[in-house]
Amino acid sequence: MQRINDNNPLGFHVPEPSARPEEQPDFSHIRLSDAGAIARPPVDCDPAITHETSCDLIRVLDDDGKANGPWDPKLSATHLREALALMCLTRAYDDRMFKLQRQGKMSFYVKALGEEAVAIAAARAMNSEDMMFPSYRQQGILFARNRDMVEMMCHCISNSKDNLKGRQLPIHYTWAEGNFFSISGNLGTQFPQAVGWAMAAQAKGETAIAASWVGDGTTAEGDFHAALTLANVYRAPVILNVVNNQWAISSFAGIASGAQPSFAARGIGYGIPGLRVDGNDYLALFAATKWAAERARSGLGATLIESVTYRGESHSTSDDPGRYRPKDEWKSWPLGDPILRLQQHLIALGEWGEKRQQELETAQAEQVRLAYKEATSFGTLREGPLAPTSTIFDDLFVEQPWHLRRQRQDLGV
Amino acid sequence: MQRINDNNPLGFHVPEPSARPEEQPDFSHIRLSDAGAIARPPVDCDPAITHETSCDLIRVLDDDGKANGPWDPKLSATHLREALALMCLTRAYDDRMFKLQRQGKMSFYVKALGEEAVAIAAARAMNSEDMMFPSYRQQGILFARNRDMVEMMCHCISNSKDNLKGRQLPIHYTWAEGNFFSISGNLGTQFPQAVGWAMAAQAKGETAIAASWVGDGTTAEGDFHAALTLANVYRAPVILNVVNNQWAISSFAGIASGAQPSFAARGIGYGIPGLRVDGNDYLALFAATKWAAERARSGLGATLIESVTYRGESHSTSDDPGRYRPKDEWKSWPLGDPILRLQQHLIALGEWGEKRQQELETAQAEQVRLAYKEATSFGTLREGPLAPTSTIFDDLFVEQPWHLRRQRQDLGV
Amino acid sequence: MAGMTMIKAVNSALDVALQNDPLTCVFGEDTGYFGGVFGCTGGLQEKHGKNRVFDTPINEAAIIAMAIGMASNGMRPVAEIQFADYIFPGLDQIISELTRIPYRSAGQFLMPVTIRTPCGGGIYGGQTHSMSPEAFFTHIPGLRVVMPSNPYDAKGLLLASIECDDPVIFFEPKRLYNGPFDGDPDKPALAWSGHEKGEVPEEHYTVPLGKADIVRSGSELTVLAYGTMVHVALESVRVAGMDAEVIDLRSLMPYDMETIAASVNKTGRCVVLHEAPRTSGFGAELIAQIQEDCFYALEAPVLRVTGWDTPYPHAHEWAYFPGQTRVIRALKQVMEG
Amino acid sequence: MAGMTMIKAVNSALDVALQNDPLTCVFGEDTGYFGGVFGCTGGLQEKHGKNRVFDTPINEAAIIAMAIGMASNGMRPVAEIQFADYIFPGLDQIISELTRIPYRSAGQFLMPVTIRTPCGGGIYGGQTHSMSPEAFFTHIPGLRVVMPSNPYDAKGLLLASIECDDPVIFFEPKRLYNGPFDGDPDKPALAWSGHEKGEVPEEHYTVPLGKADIVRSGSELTVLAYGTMVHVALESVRVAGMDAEVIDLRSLMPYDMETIAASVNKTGRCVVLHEAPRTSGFGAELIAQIQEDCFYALEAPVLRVTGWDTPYPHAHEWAYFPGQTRVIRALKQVMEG
Ligand SMILES: Cc1ncc(C[n+]2csc(CCOP(=O)(O)OP(=O)(O)O)c2C)c(N)n1
Ligand SMILES: Cc1ncc(C[n+]2csc(CCOP(=O)(O)OP(=O)(O)O)c2C)c(N)n1
Ligand SMILES: [Mg+2]
Ligand SMILES: [Mg+2]
Repeated sequence: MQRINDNNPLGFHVPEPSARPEEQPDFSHIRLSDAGAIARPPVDCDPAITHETSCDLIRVLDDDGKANGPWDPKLSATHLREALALMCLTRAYDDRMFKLQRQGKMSFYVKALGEEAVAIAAARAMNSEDMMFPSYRQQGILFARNRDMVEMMCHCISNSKDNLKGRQLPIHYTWAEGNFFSISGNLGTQFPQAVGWAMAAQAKGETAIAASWVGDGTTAEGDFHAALTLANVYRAPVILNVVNNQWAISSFAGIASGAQPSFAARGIGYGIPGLRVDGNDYLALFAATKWAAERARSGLGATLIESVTYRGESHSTSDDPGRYRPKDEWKSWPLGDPILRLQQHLIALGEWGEKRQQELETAQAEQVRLAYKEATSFGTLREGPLAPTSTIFDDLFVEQPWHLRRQRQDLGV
Repeated sequence: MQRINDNNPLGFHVPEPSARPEEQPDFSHIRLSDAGAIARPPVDCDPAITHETSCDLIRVLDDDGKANGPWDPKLSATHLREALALMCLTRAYDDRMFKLQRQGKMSFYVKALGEEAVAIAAARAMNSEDMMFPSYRQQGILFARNRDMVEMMCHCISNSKDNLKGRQLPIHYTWAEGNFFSISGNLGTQFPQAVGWAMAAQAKGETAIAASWVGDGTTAEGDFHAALTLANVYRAPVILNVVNNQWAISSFAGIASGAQPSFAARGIGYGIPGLRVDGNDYLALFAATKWAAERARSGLGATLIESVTYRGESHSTSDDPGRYRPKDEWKSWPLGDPILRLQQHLIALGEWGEKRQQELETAQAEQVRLAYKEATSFGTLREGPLAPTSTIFDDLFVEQPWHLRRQRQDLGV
Repeated sequence: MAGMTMIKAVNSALDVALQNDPLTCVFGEDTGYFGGVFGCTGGLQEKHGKNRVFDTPINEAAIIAMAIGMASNGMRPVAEIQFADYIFPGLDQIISELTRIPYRSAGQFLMPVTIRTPCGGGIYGGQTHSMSPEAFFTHIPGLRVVMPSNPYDAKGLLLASIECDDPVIFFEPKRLYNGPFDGDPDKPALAWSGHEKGEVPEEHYTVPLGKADIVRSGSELTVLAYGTMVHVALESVRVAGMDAEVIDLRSLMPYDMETIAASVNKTGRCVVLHEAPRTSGFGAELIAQIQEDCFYALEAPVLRVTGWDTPYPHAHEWAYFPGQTRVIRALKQVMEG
Repeated sequence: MAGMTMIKAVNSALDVALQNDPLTCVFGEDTGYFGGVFGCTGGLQEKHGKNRVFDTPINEAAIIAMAIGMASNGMRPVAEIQFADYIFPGLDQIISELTRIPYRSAGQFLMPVTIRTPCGGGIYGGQTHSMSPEAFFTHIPGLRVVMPSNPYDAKGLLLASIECDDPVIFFEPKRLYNGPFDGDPDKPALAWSGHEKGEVPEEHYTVPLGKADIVRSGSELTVLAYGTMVHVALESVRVAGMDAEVIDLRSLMPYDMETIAASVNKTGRCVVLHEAPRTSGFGAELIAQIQEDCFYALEAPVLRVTGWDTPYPHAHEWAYFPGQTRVIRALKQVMEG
């Protein structure tokens, strides 16, 4: 038997990213399409015909910030300005929270930098009674649904007003009132749950639909397959989103995608149409979600949407991306920055300008600062007050059983 | 909120088979192709071009028993007669064992009736050093690899010569010497294991490849996705087989396939070419496996092969199919019986006849009868002798630890 | 009242639940048209419609995730896992999700999900149709673990489980489906007809969760058992002619420590039985708590009679099963201790 | 000898294993180029090549299945699960396959697989980065369960695990990666440098599996601990000024009952510590066996000090962690008993 030998690596194949630290960023493998180039099939199309929409890239905004083609959702300037504001707010919030984490104010934080459009576009293309099963990088949904920022922060700093009683890591929001499910720290688990929720809506004869999000890396989990299988078999009204931000902590997307760079293309084999979308193009994202929502509401079942974007920041506050990818890789990202692209579009429409942008940023920075100030008035993780210690024994059972009562007494709370 | 109500079932969708007991069998949904109609792509093709091979049906034998088209493997008459004999032997063995189970001679049995070609063709199209990770319905591989029938029976009746020491349910064979992995009672688990085996072969610079089999129902398990993901990412030399025999116990294939009737088509989304094959056509199956094996050995990675066939018998000795499908459904199966079809082909070639068939069947019945007689001479489940009772504590750890020693002593063995 | 097997009792509970609550639904592998491989859901699809009783793809994680999603949308799903041996692909959804969602959402999403699954050996099912994995589940915070030993309790406990807003895993000892089993495989199979606990009301009733049942009072020693082992315990006690108190735990988590402690404090001796492997089996938990709460009453070590720390071997099933011989030996030993 | 953190010690063990056996390979999520989220595999890919140290897709079932497949083809894989909390999607491959294959194949296929995974709390990781799920694994027949408490043992036990032909799950208490932790979060973090067990040979050596380590001799009572709790035990005993024998179990399955029984028979009193939830935790098994084997020597009930039967709450981490206050209380209580 031949033994393993570094000099003779034989057939073993492990995909490698196009660039590692100190190397030149290289995105030549990203298959681009011209804005407006991809046809928009009818929502009741046979999933089998979605090869183009799932392997090429649905884009509306071109390099000059003009909207093009059949996927242009033709949104009003007011709508677009609101969208821009929400994306900017996400970024302003993330920036401050990330810094605060670095200052030790909270234990953990995750930014959506560079992929803000994904959450905002989906949330705005859906209805408020639609149920969201997000991963940890769709905080934008909360802004789009007008969640109180102070409450969000109270959760992140685990203080006495944290609606999760300090039980969850920061950014693992739950907001039932806003139809925003409990974010899990376990990757992918929410994907098939969203299908179950959608099936229940169907069974109850309601009209709401569900949506869920996983990352490129998470598509490898078994729950991804569970979701696609259930959604296909029961024709569930659900939108299944893959946010392909090129990285899963230190692994590039190829460690999940292998020889098939499109995650949207996975859908077709399950009888689910796939849409592969420029994830930094608000208009394209909005249009794709609308298409999928219409399909779902018409009883035609699920859609798999892949948003092709780039994770501009580290995975979380716990890692240093300079150790596994070129430091300035984001700068070479061919799809740009979703905020700049929407700005450019609004400017091209004559509906936005430098000054308004600066005013917006200033106002939002102040909003975030004030919110944080208010949030800290209810306590912080390190200094308290937290939720009463006795609450750690609550919410496990509808009535506290003897063993938890004993344990609570043992702790003396 | 609207409540569930039988009279108002709204959008809830559960797939239903085309016929239930007392109804007329109906296979109009099975997409057939003419024998010879499907092109044979080069083995180094881009998986993306395998839509036709994965959604239509690769067939070689036509209704007259003639071989047609580019997938004809052009096998010698000797080869074909051997293949026929192996399929017949599988059936003869199954028949007798099933009856013996009914007589209480063993606890459980599973037939491959109607799908004998699947295992025999694959085994003969691969090399003897290639590793097999079968499910419980590929006993044919053992015959194709010349496993001693008495040993197989000794396992099924759990006697003193059972090479698994009575630890496994009947038909859960292991035969390391014959490169036949340990069959699991847990569905799908072996699929990603086969990929791991193939990766190790790669890593060691060996030339052997692996193959694994799951049923249509089992494609729903997470391990199916695990296997396709691994095989794609590491470009592993493995053949992944789905035996679509239309039923998973009482659930028809639609409970796994939903809107996409082809399981082979799942592969494309993973960058793995798909071949959908007439599972009752030995020639087509052989050719498909050869194609996949050549691809694997050339370092091009995995192939997903779906064999479209029909489970002619109950799921196992534990169920009565008359309770969930038309009793005579098999008779309407459009792809016929794999044994009859190969016979017809040989007869058309002038290489076989009624008499030879009868001689074969008589000889094989006798072979099976004698083998069973010999097997029982080493004991039976009910009457013994079994493996020594103390062996139940063996093979868990390389050395028996104190707790198992104590337990063995406690049992007094 | 009607004579019911445990299969029929489970079926009747599901029927009542489907009848009483339009938000209840029942699903699993082969549970729809076919009515389940053991027949527990037989006839329910025909009666309640295929929107409420249906088949699922073969993916235990998907089954449980679907139940979670439905529960988060106000439904009360009852999922079947075909054999307890096959629950592990779904375990992450149970550990990380089902039991955590009420906690991590601080009560915003409750999880009134019931997972039914047949467990235990004694039917020559081999290592993949015989497991008793209950101990794993008793170590999961926020999960109720229930195992009936007879048709009457099965129906009452199942209805209580379905109606409870906490997630419940409900183990059905398959060896008891058609009749009680005292551990002697050579005797002709017994039937539930004629058995007191085989008389089951047709209508709705519940048996409380968290409450054990003293199935035989006694003063010499306490025998703790659940599921199939309850019957083995009763018969062993009878054969040994001992004045033992036999307690059927019924709920394993939360377990009824009050009843257990009262009995052990009275008898001073205790034997714990289960079919599952010994090490870190549920017996360990019971013993750890008993020796803590009843230490000064104990006159001998608490003994366990259990399955071995091996998979359930097919041919040697009866060498694995903790039958009367081993139980009686332990009863005697604990009396000598 | 070199000063090593536990991260470095693990890294050194893997390095030696890769060096000595061309059939060993190392993989997991982020374990290749990046060297793992805790750095345990840092530098190994560069040194041994990406065919032997590589990244996997994010699918824990796939990781373990791949290891099984490789082992069945003669290799000796070492798989990393990024956090023990994430092992459950792969549990079916461990329970139904990894540990059963040698048994069900009657030794035709051995499974020399090592699964490494960081466990435990104390780093504000919240409920999904803090679990101590070892008890589940001790209930799986045919699996070795190992948890070191210091760099020296970590390297020696890991090499022993990799070289052992049995499947091993190797838990690394992440709170100990960079230094010992005595349970007091308010003290400045300690480092391994200067600690006796932070001195680790660069070369190959093993620490035997299945053998506990008496880390402090004493006569008054026995404290059983493993992982992080060993350090909490030592400090609590010091603070309480007790003559306790502290035993670091190191191997949880098979555990070293000989050493445990000898100690408890000598002291007559015992406290068992673990971070994992109490009910059906591994402490229950230890206590059940101790009361059976040492009943007549025991002068007080064996007590457990453990995590609560809840998920690990993020903000109230220190109310959950079984720290010195609770340990000392139990030590005193067991002395009074
Ligand atoms: C089941 C599980 N396995 C592993 C992890 C650890 N982990 C957290 S995030 C992450 C990477 C996820 O990458 P991706 O899905 O691409 O999402 P992104 O972070 O890029 O948004 C990993 C491996 C986890 N949280 N859950
Ligand atoms: C993990 C798991 N879940 C459920 C089962 C029970 N079971 C055994 S065979 C079977 C049906 C399998 O159908 P299919 O995959 O189509 O294979 P076939 O029997 O038709 O060859 C089921 C549900 C199992 N063995 N393992
Ligand atoms: Mg990503
Ligand atoms: Mg089938």
